[in-house]
Amino acid sequence: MAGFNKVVTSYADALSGLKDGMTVISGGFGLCGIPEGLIARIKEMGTTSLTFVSNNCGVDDFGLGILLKEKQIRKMISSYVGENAEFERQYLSGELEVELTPQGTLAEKIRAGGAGIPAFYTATGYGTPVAEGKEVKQFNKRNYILEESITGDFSLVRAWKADKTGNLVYRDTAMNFNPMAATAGRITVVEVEEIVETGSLKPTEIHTPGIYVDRIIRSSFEKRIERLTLADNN
Amino acid sequence: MAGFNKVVTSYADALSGLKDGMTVISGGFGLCGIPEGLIARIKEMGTTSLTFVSNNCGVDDFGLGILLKEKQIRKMISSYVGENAEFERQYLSGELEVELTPQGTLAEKIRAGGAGIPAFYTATGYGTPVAEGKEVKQFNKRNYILEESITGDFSLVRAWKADKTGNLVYRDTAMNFNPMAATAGRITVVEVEEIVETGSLKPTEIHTPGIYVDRIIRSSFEKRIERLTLADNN
Amino acid sequence: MSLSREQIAMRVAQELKDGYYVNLGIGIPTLVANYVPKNIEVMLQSENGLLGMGPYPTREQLDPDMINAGKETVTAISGASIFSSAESFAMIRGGHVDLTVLGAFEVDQNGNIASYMIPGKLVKGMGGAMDLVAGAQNIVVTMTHADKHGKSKLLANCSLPLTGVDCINKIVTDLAVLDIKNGAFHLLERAPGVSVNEIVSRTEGKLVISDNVPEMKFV
Amino acid sequence: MSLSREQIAMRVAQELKDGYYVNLGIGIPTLVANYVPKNIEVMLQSENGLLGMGPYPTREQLDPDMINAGKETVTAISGASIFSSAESFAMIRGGHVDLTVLGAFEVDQNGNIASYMIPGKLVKGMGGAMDLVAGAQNIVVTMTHADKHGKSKLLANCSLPLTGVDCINKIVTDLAVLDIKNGAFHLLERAPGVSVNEIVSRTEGKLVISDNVPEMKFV
Repeated sequence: MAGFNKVVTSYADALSGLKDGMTVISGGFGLCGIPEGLIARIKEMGTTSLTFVSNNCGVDDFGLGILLKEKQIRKMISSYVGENAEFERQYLSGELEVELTPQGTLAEKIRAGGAGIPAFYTATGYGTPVAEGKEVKQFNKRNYILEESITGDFSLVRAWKADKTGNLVYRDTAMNFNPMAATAGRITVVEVEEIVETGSLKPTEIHTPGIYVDRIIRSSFEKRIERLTLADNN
Repeated sequence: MAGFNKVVTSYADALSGLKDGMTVISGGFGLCGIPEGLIARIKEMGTTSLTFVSNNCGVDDFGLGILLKEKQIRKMISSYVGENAEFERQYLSGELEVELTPQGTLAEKIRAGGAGIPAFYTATGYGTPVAEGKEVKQFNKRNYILEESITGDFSLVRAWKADKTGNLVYRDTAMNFNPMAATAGRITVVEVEEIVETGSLKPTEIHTPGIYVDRIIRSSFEKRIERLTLADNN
Repeated sequence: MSLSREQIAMRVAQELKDGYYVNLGIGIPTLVANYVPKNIEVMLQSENGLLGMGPYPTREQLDPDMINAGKETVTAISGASIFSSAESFAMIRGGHVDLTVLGAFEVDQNGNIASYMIPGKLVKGMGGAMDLVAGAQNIVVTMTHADKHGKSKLLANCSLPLTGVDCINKIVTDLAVLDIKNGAFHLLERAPGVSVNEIVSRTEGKLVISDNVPEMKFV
Repeated sequence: MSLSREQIAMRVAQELKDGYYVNLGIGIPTLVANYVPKNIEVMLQSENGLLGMGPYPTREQLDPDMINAGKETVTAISGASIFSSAESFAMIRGGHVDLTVLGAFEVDQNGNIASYMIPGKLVKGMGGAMDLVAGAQNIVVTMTHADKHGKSKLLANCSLPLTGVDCINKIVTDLAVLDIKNGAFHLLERAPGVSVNEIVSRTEGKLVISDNVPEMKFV
């Protein structure tokens, strides 16, 4: 009886079933709250032609940047993809496909994917290049565009604490896209700093209920800082 | 300088501006998590022709039922409206208009209203009386109907704890529709059991950020139980 | 002999699998919780915002802020989470609940279900039923095979307003277990002592019967 | 004389009101936080999921899990809340943020804004800018009135791909404060020592000028 124990002890088990050409949703904002170990493992696995749905694409030698470098990513769906020279090279040469999506629309598309909502209307992007080819409809005399939801074959999530049943708590702004990513993967894999006893997380303080989570792996994190800014007197 | 202190000390202040004919969204599921004192105050005020958006409509002598009795409600938008004899009488006589909405669609319509999403597609209700007059669209060969969002002139919310800036924490399943209601009112009024020092709620444990909240009033609650069920040996 | 409500619940409980997240409707479905096989674990979702619903409370545990979707006072098990109605139906609509068990007035051979409204009677509302039948991966409907006048509830076409279309593929009645596929009911098991002929006579919709229809087994 | 970046920020800060929730973009908008009038309180929203953003951390407070939308390490003030990106943009899209301050390449007399993409240069993405201009109740654009070649950025029609349409109604530049309404820029204030004629010469779009255009005041 496995019951609800979702803890795995190897990255091989955590990413079992990930194959070339799949769509992977990843939490994280810049380098904050990214599933560092899962990304590193995909590099080792050499899986290619991946579509990544992630707000950003890391830097040259950290985060999703390391998969770009190995040409494992075919397409990025992101809101902001600066800070990465290799990205620029592959994009300009046509090796990498990029679908730029407004940040709030991206967050809502992933939430909708997890919540069984295939599409929604938003005013964001109306009249801009983002609206090209999309349905327009008026509500209360304002124009909105129809945006379709996103789901993934896998979702990669970074959380702070998990219990064995997959209930998750995030730490500060490392939360960002992780809660939505957790809901929208056919297989959701979570990398956590700490695995706690089931029952020790208060039911109303859980950010992501375990029903969304398939596999949990404990790890430690480098937590590289992208822009170190300190108070003046420091 | 009022700053972010949203605490009011009288129900008159809490509901100032509520007028005949307005739309009011109320949290609560059955009699659990309802804004008892705000409802009682509306009875006192005698405001009429109100449209109430609430999952249920209380019982004959508690919850929204007391406003029905006084014929202050013109229309209910709800998912389930049993347990109320006066409701039945007014509905059958045509005095009360009722718009039955599936519970999940109702929750999502209110969330969408607060989140600036005017409409979304859902499979819920396709092919049923709920779909009448609504647009149908296929995504991945499945049929979905277009549902429009709901906003209110006022939202009435019941929470457990609030700080003065309006950050809210709900208690157990008294949460229910309250977090969505909080986001979708032009004026959001929250009735709470306890007002705590600003800074004492952990930022990641806040259920409703204060940006959604306009007024807070401290109260005590009867918390009537609708169906008392106990373990066999009790 | 036709099954009791408890026996229907016992048979439905055999559909549970280890690790399943399950939503149980009001009535017979609620009883299923009493018959979860000892060697598996399931977690119960209640659509008012509770995952990991436990038994009814003792007097000491009783708390008006802890209820289930039937508005009954309940408890939460270790590992439970509590969330908003929007989150609850995101789970349901998004297909994250593994199994939903609910009652019905009628089901038809195309998998349509009518369960919330009898014209002429007061309409009380669909609650979460429409979301549940549209969202669950797997649905088991429990009901009596026929009404008290002997009229079948397994129809060629539902006569009442629908709760959902083309969404039901398994039914457990007091007489039989049936699948729905390709526009027909398929008889899988019969209640102990109930003949195939009796099931045929109580089924109005198209019924496919294999050569050997076993009796249900209860452990 | 044209305003410095700090002076632009100081002038924008006069638009703040007590109790405002404010989103400040990268660049000059970030500086606005340094000039909040002493007698009011505002709360800063950072779209990565932080309401109640505080100053940069000391070495002791430094935490890689606490950043703002510019990916800078920050702190949270008392009363802060932290939430997901979906919740953050529900606030923004839903019109709950009282004021957004952001930069732009171009703004035109119809309130259109271009701020994220110069064709021929690498497209880095719009981040949250499209959501912010579509969702905020109130937007102030900060920019230099003209580029370094003297070409106006206040145009009849934006030439670059748009970030949003018909959404900007206030601009603070190094030369002037302007409203946009009825298809024209309306000159409200000029920078100390800057003549109306200079502003006219640097404004390509339709410009409405009243008889008396006061100089900006700084306290």
